[in-house]
Amino acid sequence: MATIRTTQTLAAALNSGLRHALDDDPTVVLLGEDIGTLGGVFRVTDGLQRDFGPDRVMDTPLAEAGIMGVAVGLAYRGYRPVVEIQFDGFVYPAVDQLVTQVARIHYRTGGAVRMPITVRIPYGGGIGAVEHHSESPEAYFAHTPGLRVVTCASPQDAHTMIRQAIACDDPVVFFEPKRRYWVKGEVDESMHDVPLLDRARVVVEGTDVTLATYGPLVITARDAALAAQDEGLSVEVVDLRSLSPVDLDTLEVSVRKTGRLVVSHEAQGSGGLGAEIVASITDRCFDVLKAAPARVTGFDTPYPAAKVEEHFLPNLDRMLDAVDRVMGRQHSLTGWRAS
Amino acid sequence: MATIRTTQTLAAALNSGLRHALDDDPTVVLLGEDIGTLGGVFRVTDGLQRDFGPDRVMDTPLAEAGIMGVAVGLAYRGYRPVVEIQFDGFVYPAVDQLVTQVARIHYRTGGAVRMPITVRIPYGGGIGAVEHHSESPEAYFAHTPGLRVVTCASPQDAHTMIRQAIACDDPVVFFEPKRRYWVKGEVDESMHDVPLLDRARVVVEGTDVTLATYGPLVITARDAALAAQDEGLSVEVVDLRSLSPVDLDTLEVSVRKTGRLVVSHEAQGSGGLGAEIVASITDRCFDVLKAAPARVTGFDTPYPAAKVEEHFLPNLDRMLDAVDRVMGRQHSLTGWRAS
Amino acid sequence: MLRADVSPGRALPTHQQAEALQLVTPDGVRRDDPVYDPVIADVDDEKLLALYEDMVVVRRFDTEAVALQRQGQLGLWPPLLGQEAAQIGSARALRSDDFVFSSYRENGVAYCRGAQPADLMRVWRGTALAGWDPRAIGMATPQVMIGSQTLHATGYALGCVKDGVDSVAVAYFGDGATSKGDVHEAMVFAATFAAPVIFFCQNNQWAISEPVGLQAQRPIADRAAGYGIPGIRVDGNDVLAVLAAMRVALDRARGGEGPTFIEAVTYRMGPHTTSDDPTRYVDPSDKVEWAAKDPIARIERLLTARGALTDERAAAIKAKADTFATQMREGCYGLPTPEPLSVFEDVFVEPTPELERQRSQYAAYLAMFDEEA
Amino acid sequence: MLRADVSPGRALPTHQQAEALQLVTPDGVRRDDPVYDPVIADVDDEKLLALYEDMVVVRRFDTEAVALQRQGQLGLWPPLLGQEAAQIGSARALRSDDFVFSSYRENGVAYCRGAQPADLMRVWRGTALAGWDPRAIGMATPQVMIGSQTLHATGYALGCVKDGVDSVAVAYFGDGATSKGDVHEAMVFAATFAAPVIFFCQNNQWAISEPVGLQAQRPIADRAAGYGIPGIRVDGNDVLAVLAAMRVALDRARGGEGPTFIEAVTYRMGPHTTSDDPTRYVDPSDKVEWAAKDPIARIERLLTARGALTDERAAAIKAKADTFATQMREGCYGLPTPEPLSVFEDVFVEPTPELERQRSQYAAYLAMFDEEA
Ligand SMILES: Cc1ncc(C[n+]2csc(CCOP(=O)(O)OP(=O)(O)O)c2C)c(N)n1
Ligand SMILES: Cc1ncc(C[n+]2csc(CCOP(=O)(O)OP(=O)(O)O)c2C)c(N)n1
Ligand SMILES: [Mg+2]
Ligand SMILES: [Mg+2]
Repeated sequence: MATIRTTQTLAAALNSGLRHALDDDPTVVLLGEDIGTLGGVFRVTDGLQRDFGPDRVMDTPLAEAGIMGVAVGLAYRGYRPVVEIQFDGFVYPAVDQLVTQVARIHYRTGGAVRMPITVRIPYGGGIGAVEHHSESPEAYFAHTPGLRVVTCASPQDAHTMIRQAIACDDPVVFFEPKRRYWVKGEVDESMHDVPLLDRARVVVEGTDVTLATYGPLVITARDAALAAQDEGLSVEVVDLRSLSPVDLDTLEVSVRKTGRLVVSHEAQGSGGLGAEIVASITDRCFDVLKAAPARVTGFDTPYPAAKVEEHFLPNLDRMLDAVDRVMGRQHSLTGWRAS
Repeated sequence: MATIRTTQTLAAALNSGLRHALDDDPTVVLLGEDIGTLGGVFRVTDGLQRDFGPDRVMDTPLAEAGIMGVAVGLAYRGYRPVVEIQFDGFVYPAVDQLVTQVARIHYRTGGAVRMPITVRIPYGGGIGAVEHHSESPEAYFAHTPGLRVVTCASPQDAHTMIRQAIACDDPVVFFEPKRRYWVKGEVDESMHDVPLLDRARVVVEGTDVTLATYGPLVITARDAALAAQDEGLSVEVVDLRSLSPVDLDTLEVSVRKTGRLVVSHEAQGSGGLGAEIVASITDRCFDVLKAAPARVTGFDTPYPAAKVEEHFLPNLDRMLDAVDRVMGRQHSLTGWRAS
Repeated sequence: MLRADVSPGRALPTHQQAEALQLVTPDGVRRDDPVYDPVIADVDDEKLLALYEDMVVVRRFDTEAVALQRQGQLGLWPPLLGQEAAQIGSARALRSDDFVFSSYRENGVAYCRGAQPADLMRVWRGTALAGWDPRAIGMATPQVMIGSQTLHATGYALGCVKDGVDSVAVAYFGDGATSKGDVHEAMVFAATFAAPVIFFCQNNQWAISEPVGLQAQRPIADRAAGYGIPGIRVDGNDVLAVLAAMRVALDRARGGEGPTFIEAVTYRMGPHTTSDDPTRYVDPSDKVEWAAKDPIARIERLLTARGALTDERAAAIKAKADTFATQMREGCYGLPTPEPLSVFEDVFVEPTPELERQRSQYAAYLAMFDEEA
Repeated sequence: MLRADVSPGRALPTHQQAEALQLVTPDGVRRDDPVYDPVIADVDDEKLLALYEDMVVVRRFDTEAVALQRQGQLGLWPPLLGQEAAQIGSARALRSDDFVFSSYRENGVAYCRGAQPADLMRVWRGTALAGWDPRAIGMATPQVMIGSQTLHATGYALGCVKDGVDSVAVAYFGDGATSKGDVHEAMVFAATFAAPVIFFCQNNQWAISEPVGLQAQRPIADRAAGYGIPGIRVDGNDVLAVLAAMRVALDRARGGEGPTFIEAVTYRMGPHTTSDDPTRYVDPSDKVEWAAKDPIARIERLLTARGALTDERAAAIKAKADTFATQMREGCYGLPTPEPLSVFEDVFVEPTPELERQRSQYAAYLAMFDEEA
């Protein structure tokens, strides 16, 4: 297949990825609330029910545990269900089926029954929404053995990774950075030379500090790296892509080069993915670490009201502040230490 | 009240604690499956329905989301519900109500409505049980802002802490180390001079390594400290008691003294509480750390079958091995590094 | 081929068109009902006018809120257009010591409970997660997680029994919510403990783009019987019928007879929220059909026929509605953006040391910008 | 005072004693039933003997398993004593291409599906999390999370429709499970999509110590109608009636008519599991009452009266049961303890690097002990 690039939004790249998946494999079936006629509240499934029919793109009753449990049964029967959870905050009713069933049936049955289920979750904040529409629950799933957890930051990755996730024989929780749905980029649909689903990627090379992040904050981190350059700092940005397992090898290579690590995510800090990454990298790179790794995350509060969400979410300045901190710079904005 | 000490099992100490709570405050009401006539599958609520009646010690329908949601309504009405989840693995159906409601209603209402709900969860493995009866889901709740998470390791703490948890105006997830239910100890029911619910406690003093753990593994850690003594190592054991918030101040004091940290828990390592503790302490104590903190945890697998659970669970030897590791000892059992 | 027919235009499958209690026809004719008439014998013209006024006010401010959203003053608004009778008829049956646990669309209910104009704006403008102090008006913060509040209402109702009072809890939810496990568990608990709770389902035929036929193959009220809970199906566009059904349910609850399930059959005349595009899924002829059953128009006809609704009175009502809408708009403009550091407040009753640290660090961080500037 | 009367001895509240389909009385008398008789017209004495044999075998090995647990050979066992007819009557109606999603107590069903003697021991001895390969015998790993499997069955049934086959999925669950949200959501999905799934509820009157009156105020089968699902209440101690009901349900499902709900009214004659102490909550007179309705005794009476159950035949059946029990015991003893490193297997289809690392580190750790020894 010739390498043809088209410009697509991240949402459109997911849509075209889902379309390929439905085309390529008759066992792929999409389930969710409002994904059919409406095409999803974000239009990610737009046109798919029209083209593949209501048997393959199914609007379901309003019941997330039900959707997830029905997906388990479909997988038992040999299907490859792709479940949409309408917003991050609505995954909780499905947590039981996800954690006690989807994640474990392969283990439970000694490998006899696979659960190739993909759970699509638009996630993250910054869109001025009401409660339960701006959350980042990835740490719950990254702590759950048996689930793969991934997210994407660009249209190309969105397209590639959703297809890889659906083709994967393990269950994959696929977080979609909803505030980046309208970001545009070139997308090559050939699936040639694509990185593996569980690999991180260095998106900006640098030598002073490693800034690891994922999903909606990758763009922010790139901007931060640019800004840091103006201050004479060389920041290496790593897009983790896979949140479980984390590609620690790629991260270790980077930190061995820079000696410094900043991890950033929107989710609340305590017990978040940043903790795992800091702990793992400290273990692997203790000998080369020049400073304690820093975390730039949502605060340990519930997601706040829209008018103050900017004060909850990590942003470019907070990232730069942390970079300054691990650099031991006096002029770091606050010079704060966690203690 | 005179300080009278009696010998009680940990389960009995919880029972007497619940009895005091019911006595002290008419708004305390217990809800759960089989907690009434049967007295709970572990007999922790034995005799309470008989003595306080079925209005205050309520057997409920078999529905964990229901129990949790009904508790929310009772709290709205001014009650102080104490919910029993029969086993760790059965908390998942209640996760939605716990995470999106119990944890957030105080924040959501700007402090107007309190949720003084205590969620009792017998947890942990080592009892040769079938699936879903041996889990340690504490990290999910420790990552959830608005919930306090605690556990106890001794009959005295069981008694004191359950009463403090019930008296606390915040929601508290109270993990009971089920394999230690039958451990006996002295219990003073006077509530004089008791440590705050959110404070850790040094249970063995030492100077070489800080070994932080909680719940069922505190006894194991004490034994490990004793064994280490024979090898000439002085291990300080910290019983965290509070898992959210973690008493980092107490831990920092210890690590500033020892310069080395091992954290141990039964829950799976990746994204577990150990990650948060390692990350936070690395941040606070980077200047004094002599080695990368080590974690001794359950592996990143679902909880395995009973006959092999000993190969999943941390034990004394694995703790000692980690102690040797952070001591840089050549004769550490494996000398392994995570990398 | 799976058998669920969920194509657009099947908004109200035939099997959903079972009989429903109706006391006022769409044409504004009062129908006699030997069972329910005694329940509303006290509702004279003046009282009916009051209900009518409520509906007019509510429709007026709902329209205003949509406009505010279109003007960028609100992030979102879930219109209740078409559901005025269901909300007013049910909410006006309550006592102040009853307690409401609602979903997001029940702004008409909130109005009846005493929410102030600005209170109705707060959540949708994004300045707070709650519009009012729940205990002050006897109504919880509207629930966004579909169905969750039905359990809260049930628990609250159990508390009323424990307290020995005859207050009642009401759970409002939609047709879509009936599919949720929580709603089922609430009905199980309520039935088992004979909780004084009313499950008030506004079947507005849609859950966003999904027709009710995707959630239920039988009239929703039919679910109740299997639990041993009486179910009443009522014309949700008939404010009098809703009031009557609600009074019957409240009497049962206060008398210790336990829960009642009410399905108010109505129609969501607007989009799901201001973010929604119903042209993608709603058959316009459905809307025409339902417009003919408008809840306000039929009472207007009835009151006019009876000579109770004079031009003067109509003008006074319109003025009251306009005033409320204006107050709401002004209240909206006047809502202060919260202080940045408010983010850290009220996570716990007392902040934890870690939260204090995060707060003070963030305060220092913000202060740096001030210094820089 | 809350109204739920859940005192011990109220195991079967009056309202639960609604009529149930019965074809063989406790005394062993065959009752005519114009509707259901045609469905089981083929069940001659020989076929009834086979069902009888199944029940005897199942009771025999169930008793053996309890003994094995008492002897410390099993960690736990959930006895099915008293529920033989419900399990055999339903499972023997199935085809091999149907698929069962059960709870933990359905060892009689597993036997019918073809689980081998040792297979029944694995989970309870703790050597594995599953007893068999689900696809090999058309039965999923028994579910410990109450109610979860009802959704799996529904999803599987949807898959059958998609595949254009007339296989049916059966969900087995208990009376306690009916309170769970998952069971409700399963019924909603099944009704909406007309899924060929059978909801087979063994109402054995108890959920551990909780009488069914805590879960349901009406016969459980009554729940079905509200979803538009036919519900059948059957004497769960009557193997013939259960078979008949199941066949009707299977025919509906295969014919594209969608789900059926069956409540098999039975009684848990033993403890919840071997860990349980039912003397704390069971009224002994209840057990006496139910012992008189024993599922095996009544068929024995019927067959003996008909002269079909000769001493010879009875002896052969007993021998078969003993053989199975012996094989089970031996199978139990013979189950190998898994390799320590098996803990790391099958988390994913291919292990992650992190799991490989953990595995090899733990292997090295274990090797150190070998070296030390
Ligand atoms: C648990 C959950 N899942 C999904 C959503 C997204 N959502 C918001 S409203 C809605 C439809 C609700 O329909 P219905 O219950 O009929 O109420 P209505 O909007 O018609 O008033 C959905 C799916 C949600 N808020 N909560
Ligand atoms: C979600 C969940 N909650 C609680 C339990 C603990 N538990 C195991 S069996 C049981 C009772 C089940 O009763 P029922 O559904 O009637 O089935 P039976 O045991 O009578 O066959 C309970 C509460 C569980 N296994 N799963
Ligand atoms: Mg609706
Ligand atoms: Mg039962």
